[in-house]
Amino acid sequence: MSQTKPRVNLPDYPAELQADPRDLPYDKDQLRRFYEAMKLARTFEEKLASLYRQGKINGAVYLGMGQEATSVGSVSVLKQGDFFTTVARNLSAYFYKGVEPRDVMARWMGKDIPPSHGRELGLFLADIKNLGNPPYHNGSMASWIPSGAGYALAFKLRKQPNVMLAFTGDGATSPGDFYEGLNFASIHKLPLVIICEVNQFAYSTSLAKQMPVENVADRAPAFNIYAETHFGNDLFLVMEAARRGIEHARGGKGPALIEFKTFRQRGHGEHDDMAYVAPELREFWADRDPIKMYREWLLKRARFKPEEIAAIEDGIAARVDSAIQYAEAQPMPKPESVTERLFAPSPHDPKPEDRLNRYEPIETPSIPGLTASHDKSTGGHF
Amino acid sequence: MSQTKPRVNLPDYPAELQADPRDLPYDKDQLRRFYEAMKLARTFEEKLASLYRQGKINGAVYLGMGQEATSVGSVSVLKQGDFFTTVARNLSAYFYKGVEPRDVMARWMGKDIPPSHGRELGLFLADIKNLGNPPYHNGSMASWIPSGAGYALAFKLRKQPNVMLAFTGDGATSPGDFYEGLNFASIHKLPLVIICEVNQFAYSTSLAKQMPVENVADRAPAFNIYAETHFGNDLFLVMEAARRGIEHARGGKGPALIEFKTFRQRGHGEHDDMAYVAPELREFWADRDPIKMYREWLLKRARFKPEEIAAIEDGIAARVDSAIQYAEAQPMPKPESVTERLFAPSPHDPKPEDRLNRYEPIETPSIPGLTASHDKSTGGHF
Amino acid sequence: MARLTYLQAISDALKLEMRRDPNVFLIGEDIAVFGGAFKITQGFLDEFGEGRVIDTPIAESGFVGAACAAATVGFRPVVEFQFIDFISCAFDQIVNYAAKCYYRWGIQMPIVLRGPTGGGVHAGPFHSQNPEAWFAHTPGLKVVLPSTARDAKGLLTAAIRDNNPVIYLENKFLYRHYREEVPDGEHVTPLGVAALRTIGSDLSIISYGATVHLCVEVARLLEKEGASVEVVDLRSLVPLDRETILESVKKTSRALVAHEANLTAGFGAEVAALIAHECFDYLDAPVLRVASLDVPVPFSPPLEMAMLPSVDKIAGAARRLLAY
Amino acid sequence: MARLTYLQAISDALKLEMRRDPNVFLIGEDIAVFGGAFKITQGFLDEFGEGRVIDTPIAESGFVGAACAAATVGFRPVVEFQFIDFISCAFDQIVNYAAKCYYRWGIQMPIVLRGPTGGGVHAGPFHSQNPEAWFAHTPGLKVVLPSTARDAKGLLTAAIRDNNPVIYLENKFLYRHYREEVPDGEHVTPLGVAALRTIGSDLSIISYGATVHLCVEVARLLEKEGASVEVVDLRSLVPLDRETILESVKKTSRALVAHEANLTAGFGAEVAALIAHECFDYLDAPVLRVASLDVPVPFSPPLEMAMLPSVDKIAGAARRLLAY
Ligand SMILES: Cc1ncc(C[n+]2csc(CCOP(=O)(O)OP(=O)(O)O)c2C)c(N)n1
Ligand SMILES: Cc1ncc(C[n+]2csc(CCOP(=O)(O)OP(=O)(O)O)c2C)c(N)n1
Ligand SMILES: [Mg+2]
Ligand SMILES: [Mg+2]
Repeated sequence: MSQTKPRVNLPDYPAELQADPRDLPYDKDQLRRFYEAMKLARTFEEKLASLYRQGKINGAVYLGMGQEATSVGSVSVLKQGDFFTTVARNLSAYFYKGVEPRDVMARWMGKDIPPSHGRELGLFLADIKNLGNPPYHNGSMASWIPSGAGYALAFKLRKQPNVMLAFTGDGATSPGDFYEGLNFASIHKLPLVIICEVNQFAYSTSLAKQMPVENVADRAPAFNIYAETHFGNDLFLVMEAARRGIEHARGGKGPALIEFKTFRQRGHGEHDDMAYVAPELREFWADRDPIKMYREWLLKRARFKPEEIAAIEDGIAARVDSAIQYAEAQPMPKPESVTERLFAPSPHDPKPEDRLNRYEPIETPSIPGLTASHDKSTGGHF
Repeated sequence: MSQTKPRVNLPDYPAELQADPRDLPYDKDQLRRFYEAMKLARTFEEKLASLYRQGKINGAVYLGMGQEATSVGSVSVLKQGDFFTTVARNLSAYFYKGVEPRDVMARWMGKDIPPSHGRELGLFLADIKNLGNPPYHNGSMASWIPSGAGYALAFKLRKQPNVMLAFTGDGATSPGDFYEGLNFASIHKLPLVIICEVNQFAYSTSLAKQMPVENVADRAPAFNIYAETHFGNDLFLVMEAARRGIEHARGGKGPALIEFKTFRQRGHGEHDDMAYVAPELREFWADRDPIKMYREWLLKRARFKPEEIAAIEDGIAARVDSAIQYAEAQPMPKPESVTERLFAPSPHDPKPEDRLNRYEPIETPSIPGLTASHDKSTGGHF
Repeated sequence: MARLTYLQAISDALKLEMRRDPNVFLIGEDIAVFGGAFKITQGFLDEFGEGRVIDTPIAESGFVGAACAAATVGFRPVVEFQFIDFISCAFDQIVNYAAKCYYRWGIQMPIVLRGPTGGGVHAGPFHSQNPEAWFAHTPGLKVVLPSTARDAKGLLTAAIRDNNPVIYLENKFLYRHYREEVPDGEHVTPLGVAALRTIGSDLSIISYGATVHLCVEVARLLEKEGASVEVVDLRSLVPLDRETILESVKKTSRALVAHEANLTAGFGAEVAALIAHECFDYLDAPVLRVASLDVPVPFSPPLEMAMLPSVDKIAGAARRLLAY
Repeated sequence: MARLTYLQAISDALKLEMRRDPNVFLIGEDIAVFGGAFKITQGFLDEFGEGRVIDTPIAESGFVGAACAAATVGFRPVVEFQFIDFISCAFDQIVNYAAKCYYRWGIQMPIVLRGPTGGGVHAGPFHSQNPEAWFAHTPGLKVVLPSTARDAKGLLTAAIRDNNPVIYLENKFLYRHYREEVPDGEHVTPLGVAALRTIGSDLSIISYGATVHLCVEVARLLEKEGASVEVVDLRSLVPLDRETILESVKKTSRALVAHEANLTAGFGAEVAALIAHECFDYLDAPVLRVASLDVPVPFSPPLEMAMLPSVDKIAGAARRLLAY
């Protein structure tokens, strides 16, 4: 039997804020950077929600509040040249990577901003060159697991020492694409790391209706894949586990699946009042809010002063406000541009002279309708 | 952890022909019936192969030689009202269930025989009423696992004490449909039994290139599904294991996956010379041919006389010959019939009088194009 | 009669058919506890129980395959796609299993595959598509697209009672934006009979689904300009009411085809080809088509509105035809 | 020049492009060890190694998704479907990922999705389909269907070098039944330029893929009857060479469209609609279409041949047009 048993680790937080800063290789700036990314996302999303309610954002709005630690923790341990893809709840990962809030806001407003120029929702961003965030298919759940395997395959074929990290929700572990992608990645021992954010629901659907096992990691042995399961709202725990998964994959040992138990604090989208979520569940997780916990840790264990934190938070609030102002001032895409950029130019696109020798006769037409017994072609009837 | 560990049992046959007839609840007629179904399929397929080579069968021909024990053993333990579906290599199951060789032959010849009347290949048969063989999708691999779950769901919704048994190859455990179907069946604890015939190849693709685990059953825990793995060329072993799986499912405990290691003695289709199969592998399995083994057992342990066996075999040869004669004499479908039976008649199919009141004006047309801020419909913008 | 939204009319049809026939069950994502992403099945779980309102994991191919199978043994499942865009994930089960089952075996498969289509609500490329042409091109599937609340109810009732797989395509903009009097109780609209939304003698506009509303608006505009326009609402593409199309065009001698799906190889091409063939001797002008531009549906409103058909675009084409 | 079968021409193009560009790799079922179900890639494993000729488990959606991704980072994958019928299993990845990637992000995805289409070899409903209309209706995909060995090579070469997803549809009857002189070495046929297979002045027959052969045969038959027929072979549906179609029909004033895919909402409808629109003032007869009947492809030869287009059916329609 070639199975690895998933490691499970679900401490009862926040009984103790565990990591000792002296054990950590991070200086104060770095600790601040983590906080900024998480808090910026939180603040940004709170604002986005209220803009949505004011009718200033079109379509639907999906937020990642409550899942900031999994996002930031995971991408923070990536190295130069590694790739990652997000789903709907990883805005803080983008912010950690340096994406500008004002650009995200402009995208949500449908403004004429690269790379999508108004063609995509604000939550979808692909930018390989600047961000290591390759285009993948955001529409259908789990469709990014095959693409994730493809990016990992590209690394392997090129002998690049990089990994492909793909965020995934619990619901997205149900579609067939999830398994097809994992299977392919495992057979070829590709450097694919799945960060599975089990936030208790897929839209309104509880875990029990999604899967007959307790943990997503329970499925990893079926693909001979390295797996761990952890509490996902502790930034340092996330970083440790993600790092192990990433180094496993980077070491050529095949894919890893790191499962984090966390919670979606808002509805599926802002139209959803999440009436189906039991109040106790909300409370349980509110007590374990990743930003609240990290903030407490900064104050209690890492000797941040309240004024320091307050200053960071004021800065963030100002940044979000100015992001909105900036975004509102950006132009909408020009209607005429709608038909542009459907096909990439190609070396053999037809030129006028190609139309000169269009006469190419067929000497002996080939007419089907033979039965097997009449077919004398080489190689059999097929 | 809610996993059941697969049981594995791979004795080194044919060191000993193990089952003791005195332990078995079968009389001589029944033992003969097993042999007849297996040998009939073998003889039929040998003939079919030679007809194919003579150009008398159109299209492609896929044979089940070497897998007769899994087929017959599994369906033989089904009960009244149970359903089963086959793939390409289960002709002996049909014969065991009483399908007439002459009708199968006529189907292979494209004759005007129900239920397909020439529309389908000879290996595909659906006949719920007479056979418990419901229609499923034979084209795409594993597409029958979701449909299998659907039949099992139908039993459960109707509180019928029946099971749905689905044969599946090893290759067919790769597509996403396999997992989507298993997941659904397990969540709802449906009476679905998968009989997985691991015949060492999917077309030319070896097991190592299909899956990163050793056994298909290693995947069952990912779906909290009961599983066993066995040598599949011993009829009695197959029956025992299939029976356990069936009774597990029938008992409301959810799906079962029974894996049988066996061997495809011919190419994927008769066009395939299986050059990719190592001679040692062929020999290993030739020694363990299920019909040869069962025949020896009948002679050595169940006191069948050589003459009895010879008589059965002569009868089978005659039956196959007459099947061919019968089939050849059947008419081909009429070309005009090709457009018939596309849609089933329905209660509200349009009648002439329906066309009398076609004027149904729209009083207040509804014109899209609002942005969220202008949309005053109830229930939000969506 | 009650004034119902298009969405309420769909709920109403589902509820009545579930009460009438115990073999009808619903299956899809978030339809039970949540009542569906658009709340079409709100309250159904309470009334019908979880054996008949089945929440599924995200596995379109899996639950479509399962429902199709159940349909061959006497059930009449109605499958909801949360957005019709995800029907692509179940494509194989639909085009290869559902579409071909009766033809292959003579075993009927009464199943309805329904979900929200269409743009105009700024939902971006993966929540706005119009897939009808794929299915109309696949023999063995019926394809239905209601444009009114009355039809939404009547056609869904007929679809559920139909003995074949029916792709029933709703329009998500109409859900809460269109409201009209809908007959109480049983109301059946047969599949394969087009409706006339306006009657006219100068030009036929053939359309279906939400685009019919644009066409009716165009008919009103042009009426003020002195032209008499007939709007034919196909209601179903398969079966297609050829007679009504051809009768109308033979009367008016001018035809315009309009739909929201992308232009190229859209179902409008089929209608235009049909007219060009069957009405050749009657036509006083070429058959024109107005449809979405051939790009994915973009998110940003100015782009999306430029991409979709509009009253202006349809009116423009109609005026060109009338002046031809 | 060497005399190659259609199949050998495909092999040749693949091999030359793999030698020319290390970023080209092949992926699919049974293509490496076995050389492909139809033996198109026989010997490739030896020459190029298993990093460039990748056997996969049966998981179309999985390996298409993976190949698409690799294409956005500089690879040029060529995916083989064992039979094109299984493209339905990868439908979502194709229509939602591949087709929309460049439009959404401006990141190009040079991938070729190829496989055997078509009937006439009695392979039954799941090994005979013609899916081009689905993809031609999906903006962002190019759709190519070679009818000759020369084109099979030239178009595949262009497809591999194209910076967009290309659906390249081969015809399995032609694989070993059609043979002609094919240029050695580099041979590129641009995507979007139709070929004239015969030149004529009385009737235009517009076709593509294997059906072109039937049309050429019809042109010869009718020539004996005194009619001059021009056969236009589209070679690609997207991009579509509208000019060649319209030029031809404007010259002949009569048009017939023929293809093997099912009639309703097939690509022939698009061509007919285009002609009806753009050539209205030139047409002396209605535009007719000949295509497969609207049923799945049946197995039994008399049924299959009744279902498929044939020389007789096309000639009959042509004669009706000429007599109009
Ligand atoms: C194939 C498919 N079906 C349905 C949907 C609609 N949908 C979007 S998100 C979602 C739930 C996803 O749940 P999960 O993966 O747990 O992510 P979460 O939203 O909890 O972060 C659903 C059903 C989809 N995007 N794709
Ligand atoms: C989705 C899909 N892809 C490809 C095929 C072509 N195909 C038919 S049978 C087969 C191999 C099946 O292998 P396995 O499941 O092991 O069954 P076996 O032939 O060994 O009995 C393949 C690849 C198919 N039928 N469906
Ligand atoms: Mg979730
Ligand atoms: Mg096998």
